[in-house]
Amino acid sequence: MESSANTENATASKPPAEQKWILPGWGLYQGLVVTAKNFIQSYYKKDRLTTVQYPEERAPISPNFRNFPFLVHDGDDADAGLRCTACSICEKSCPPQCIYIVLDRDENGKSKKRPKVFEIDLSVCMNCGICAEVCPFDSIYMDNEFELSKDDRFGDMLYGLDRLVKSTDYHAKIRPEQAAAVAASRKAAAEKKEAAAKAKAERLKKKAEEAKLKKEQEEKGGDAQDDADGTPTPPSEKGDTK
Amino acid sequence: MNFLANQVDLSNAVDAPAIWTTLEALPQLPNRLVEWVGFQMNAPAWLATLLGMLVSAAVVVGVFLTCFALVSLVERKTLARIQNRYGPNRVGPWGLFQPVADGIKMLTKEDIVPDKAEKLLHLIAPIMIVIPAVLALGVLPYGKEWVPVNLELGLLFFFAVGAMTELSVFIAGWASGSKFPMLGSLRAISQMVSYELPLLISAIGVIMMTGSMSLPSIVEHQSQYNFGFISNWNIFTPWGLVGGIVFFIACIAEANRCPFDLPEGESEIVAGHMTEYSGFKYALFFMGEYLGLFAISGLFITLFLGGWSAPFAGLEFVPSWLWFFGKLVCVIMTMLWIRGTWMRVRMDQLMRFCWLFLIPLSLLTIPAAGIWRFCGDGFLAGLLGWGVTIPFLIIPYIIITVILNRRLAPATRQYHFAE
Amino acid sequence: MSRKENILSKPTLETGADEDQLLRVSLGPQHPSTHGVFRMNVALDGETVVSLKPVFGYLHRNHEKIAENIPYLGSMPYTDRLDYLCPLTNNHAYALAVEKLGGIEVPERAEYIRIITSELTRVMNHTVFMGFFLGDLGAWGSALMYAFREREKLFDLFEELTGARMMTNYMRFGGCRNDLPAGWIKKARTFVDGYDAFLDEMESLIVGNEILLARTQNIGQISKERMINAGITGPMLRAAGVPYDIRKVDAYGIYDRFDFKIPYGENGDCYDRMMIRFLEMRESLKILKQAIADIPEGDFVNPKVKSAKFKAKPGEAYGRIEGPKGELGFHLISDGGVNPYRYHVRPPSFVNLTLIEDMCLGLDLADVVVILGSVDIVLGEVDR
Amino acid sequence: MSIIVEEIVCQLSKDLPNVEVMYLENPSPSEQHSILVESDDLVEVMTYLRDSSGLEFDYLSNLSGVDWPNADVAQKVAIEKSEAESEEGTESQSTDGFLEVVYHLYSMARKEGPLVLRARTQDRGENNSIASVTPVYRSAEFQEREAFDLFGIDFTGHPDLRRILMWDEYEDFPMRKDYVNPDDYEYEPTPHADTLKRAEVHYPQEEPEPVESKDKR
Amino acid sequence: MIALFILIPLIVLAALGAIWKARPVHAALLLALSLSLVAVLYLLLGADFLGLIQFSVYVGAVAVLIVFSLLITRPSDETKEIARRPQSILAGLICAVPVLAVLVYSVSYSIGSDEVSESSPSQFELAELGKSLFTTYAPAVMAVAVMLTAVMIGAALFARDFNQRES
Repeated sequence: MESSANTENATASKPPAEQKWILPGWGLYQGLVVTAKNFIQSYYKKDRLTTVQYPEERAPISPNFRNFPFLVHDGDDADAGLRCTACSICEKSCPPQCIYIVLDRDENGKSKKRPKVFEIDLSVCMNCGICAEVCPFDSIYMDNEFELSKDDRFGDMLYGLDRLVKSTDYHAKIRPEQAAAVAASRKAAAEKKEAAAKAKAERLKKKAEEAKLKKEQEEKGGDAQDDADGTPTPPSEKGDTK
Repeated sequence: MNFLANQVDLSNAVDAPAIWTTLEALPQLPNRLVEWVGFQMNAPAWLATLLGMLVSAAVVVGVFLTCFALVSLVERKTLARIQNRYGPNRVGPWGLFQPVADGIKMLTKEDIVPDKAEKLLHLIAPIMIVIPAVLALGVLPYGKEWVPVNLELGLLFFFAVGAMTELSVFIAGWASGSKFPMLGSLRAISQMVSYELPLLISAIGVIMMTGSMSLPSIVEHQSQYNFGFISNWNIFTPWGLVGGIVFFIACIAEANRCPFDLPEGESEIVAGHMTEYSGFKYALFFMGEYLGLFAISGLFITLFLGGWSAPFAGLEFVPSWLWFFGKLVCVIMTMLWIRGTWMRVRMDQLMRFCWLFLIPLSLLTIPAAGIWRFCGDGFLAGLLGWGVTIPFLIIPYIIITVILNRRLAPATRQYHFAE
Repeated sequence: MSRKENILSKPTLETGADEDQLLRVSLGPQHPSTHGVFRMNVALDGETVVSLKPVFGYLHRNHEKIAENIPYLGSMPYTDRLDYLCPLTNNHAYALAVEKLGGIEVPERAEYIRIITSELTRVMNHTVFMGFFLGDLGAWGSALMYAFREREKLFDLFEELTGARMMTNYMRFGGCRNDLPAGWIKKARTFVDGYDAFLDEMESLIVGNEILLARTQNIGQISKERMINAGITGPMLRAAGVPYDIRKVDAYGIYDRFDFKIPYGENGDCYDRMMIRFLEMRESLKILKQAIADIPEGDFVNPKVKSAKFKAKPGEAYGRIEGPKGELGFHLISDGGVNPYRYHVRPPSFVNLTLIEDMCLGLDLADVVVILGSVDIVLGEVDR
Repeated sequence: MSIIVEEIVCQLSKDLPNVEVMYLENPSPSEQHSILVESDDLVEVMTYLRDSSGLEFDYLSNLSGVDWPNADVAQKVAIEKSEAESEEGTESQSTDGFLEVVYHLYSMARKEGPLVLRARTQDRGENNSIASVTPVYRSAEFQEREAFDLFGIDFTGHPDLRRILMWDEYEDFPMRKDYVNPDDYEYEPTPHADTLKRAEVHYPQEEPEPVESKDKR
Repeated sequence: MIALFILIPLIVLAALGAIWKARPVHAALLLALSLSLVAVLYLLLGADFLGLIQFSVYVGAVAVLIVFSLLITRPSDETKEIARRPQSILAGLICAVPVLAVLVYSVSYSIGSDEVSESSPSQFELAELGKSLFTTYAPAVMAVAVMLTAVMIGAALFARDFNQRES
């Protein structure tokens, strides 16, 4: 049954050896020695007394600690700088389905790409962090604030936009590297977009000049008959890079 | 009425000048006050003795109720320190008001009586558990001048009163009417009845050596100092050592302390005979248990650890009652230490341990004490005494543990390792 | 008290007592020592157990139905709640099963992180088992508090790594959610180096104790063949003498790279089960030392796999690991959609309870509590 | 882990002539192919697998129930995946559904990998019975009771077939695909509107006062 | 002396209650009560040793064992009819009357002489009691010892075959 089972006695741990006679009360005595050691050392050794008197002393929270999610907004105005575009990917992928989003539409029904209502029911949320993972717009991150006890179980635990949105520098305060990484990636994306926009603008300007140049030649040659070959080149836009 | 009459006459104690003797006679202060007031108002004789009795009773009950409060706190704090945590420290400095808080909680909790219970017996049981403990406390000699009741047959009184606890545990368990208390009281009675035997037999040795049953004389006998400074406690004699260990184990069993706390084994039958009690009756059970613990460990100290006598001749100046309470603290701390470490014994192991191990061993201490007595006293005789009694006790011990209980001995196990 | 016993059927116990003499007691669901909401209807003749019917389902929340209505990643946080004493091994088992289903391979560093976290969880689970086991025996408190003191150190490590002390939700399909934070490996090494001293202390407190020997030896003894037939795995099986450890049998992940041994006993009673867990902790420490020593650099997750939008081709897979309590298996059937078609958990505690009645017949009420403690069940996993 | 399922299938059909055994391909990369066994000679196959010297599958690790409702209802994918349909056809043919039990057998003696067996009931209605393997493997006892409790598969020959997770008076089988969640569950005001409406329908008379704090939106 | 006149009716009442009470456990408890009151009576009369022995032996051992056996066998309440049947009352009387006669004779014999009342027992000496036990009353102690061992052996035999029959 057992392959190469070496039956050497378990040297790793020290169970009582074969027939070595042991004083009947020896195990009980060793137990007493252990508890006595713990009792005496708990007065002067740090790792033998591990209680932290919570409200007065506070144990340090590790930077990676995640609690309930919060929304991030750039700049200082919470309403304008809100990054969330109500795409509700997080609402679909949240396992206990505790996020509730209503898209904000202006009067003629066009979506204003921001949430009118964004609610998280903290009594249902199990702070698993999946919403922060799947959010494509870096708008939802996990907070590490845990003193949130309330008395009303239903109303108070339903966090609306007013209590969820926090500024980027709050995000930088609680998670420095993550905030820095996100800021860096957003800046890089912004620059890339600008560069693309500038490139597109130049291309447009260049095309506009060519068109102007061609028009002048036509007026100069307008009387000269060159329009036979001037099939109007449609301003073909090679794949503009969005 | 004579057994109440022979109060210790304390006339000579008052005129000793030094501070130590006044401190020594501190426990007698209330009696002195009452006598002085009685003398001033020249009250009749019978009123004076009645008042004297009441005052000494009040002193004993007062001291031991504060002890009960303190020990319930000390128990939680020492167990906490053994387990690397603080223990109650929120109510008052170092948690000193915690017993007060517990008391108030117990008083305000609603007192539920199950409808299947016998109402009257359900009420009587907790009271009947506290009475023997307080009676037993009245008999112990706490200091040179402090003996609440000096009975000629103090030890017999102690055991007679102790017998009432089994009856009250039965009433508590049976009157509650439901299943777990029934099981709990069954266990409690069989444990107490069988551990009463080693308790009594190992006390016989002490009675034989001192020649009388009165507790103050037992302590008197132990408080001489032979070869200059070693005190003559019974624990230092071979039969006293073995008898003392057996007595201590039986004390733990009588007081239902770990490792014999089967009656209220939490992990099995919730709280044994105390399951159907709440509110102040539950607190009474606790008071009865703790006072019983003080009484039985007080008796252990009186019989084997030399009551209020100082361990060495030089330390005579310390007031005698301080020695008694110091030893009481040591005994209770050992019990707490054991409670923090060991597991609970199963019911049949408890019975086998008592009947097949403790009782034969305690029966042996009686002839051993006899042999010790006839080896005479003096240094050489002491050595001879030790030389003879020790093998007389050890050989049967080996016979009992190794040969008789061979099949019960725990096997040492082999463990193999596979790739 | 004759016990008719053959390999397959349940033994029955005939005692002289007739029906109404028996004392019917139900231990649980609120009972100080049933490790959660687990109930046993026990019929007692005096103190000996005549019949014992386990009843569970008090914590049943139909985890498998939820899993079939959310995407694959959605049920990863729910696997933390299966056996809440060892969340990281549950995540590892689920990730392994999905990787088998989707044919995803895991980079080197992620495998090492998985080995380290799994073995740390095994050490945590066995330490807490010691605390609870002594609590059932009556020494309530001291061993438990020492176990919790060590568990706090492990909780701090997990909080730093995964963001939560218990509800880690750390594994992803193809690796882990985030890399090891700076300095984490050093902290793990100091923890592992200091752990042998703690184990020696716990052993001198527990192993030689005569009362413990008297109360656990030859209690709840079951033969090797009956355990295999009843599907019992983990320390209980190895205590009976079968050196079957899925880390060696399936050699999943990179366990074949580490040299460690499988301790197994001879008698299969409560004492052996406890001792096997002690020896397993020492073996796990050996693995941890080797894994921490040579963990490579590299990416911590398979970059090509997007866990959130994972979709598996139609098919079926059964992945299993050696959890601290036994074989923890996930049986997944996918029909190509985003949600799994069928998601079934094979929990070790649920199957290990099959022989609970056979072990307890003819013994005392106090032994029933000790045997249940030695089986080491967690109700989150039994009831799912 | 290298057991070849085809070999075992032909060995089975050779040694147990009257047994009807079919090999099922498993397209997923895990290559855990399975053997479909008729329900009434399931016990015979299992005892053979357990006792024959060459195979020694002495450990039934996992037993999971699966619900395959009527094919025309749930037909999104053209070919029903791991089940050889009576006729290969891309367009969905309405085959009536069945309840299936998947067994994972391991050999502890030879440390061999999972051998997957499947057994199916006639249909999901009355005759949904499969022979119970508890007489062969004791580990199936609780898992079969769970399959009965959650899927309604009736295991004939099980020592005491009762519900194991749900309470005994519960009638329905929650894990079936066509199971409708009863809305008498305890009212828990989650933010989603539809649960709100269903709760109001369920509690028409009682004025759910915590609700209107959200109605003002 | 007043205390005596309160105690004696109490003892008689408790004893009658023990006989007449239907429920066995109540009867046992009342028996224990009456025995402890007798012990208090001895103490009041100054016979310390006897009082304490009476208390510890009867209340501590006999009553507890009666109650213990009641707890184990858990008898139902049908014992009431047996007690009421005429022939059981007749049997009871047949035993009680001669004992009553002996008691009355011994009490009347000592009422006349008064040396019992004023001779308060001398200072009690435990040592003399011990010596007298093994010198003057040695045969009585031997007889009691033999009887006790016989009882123990009987109990052991009875318990042993009870176990055999059950297993």
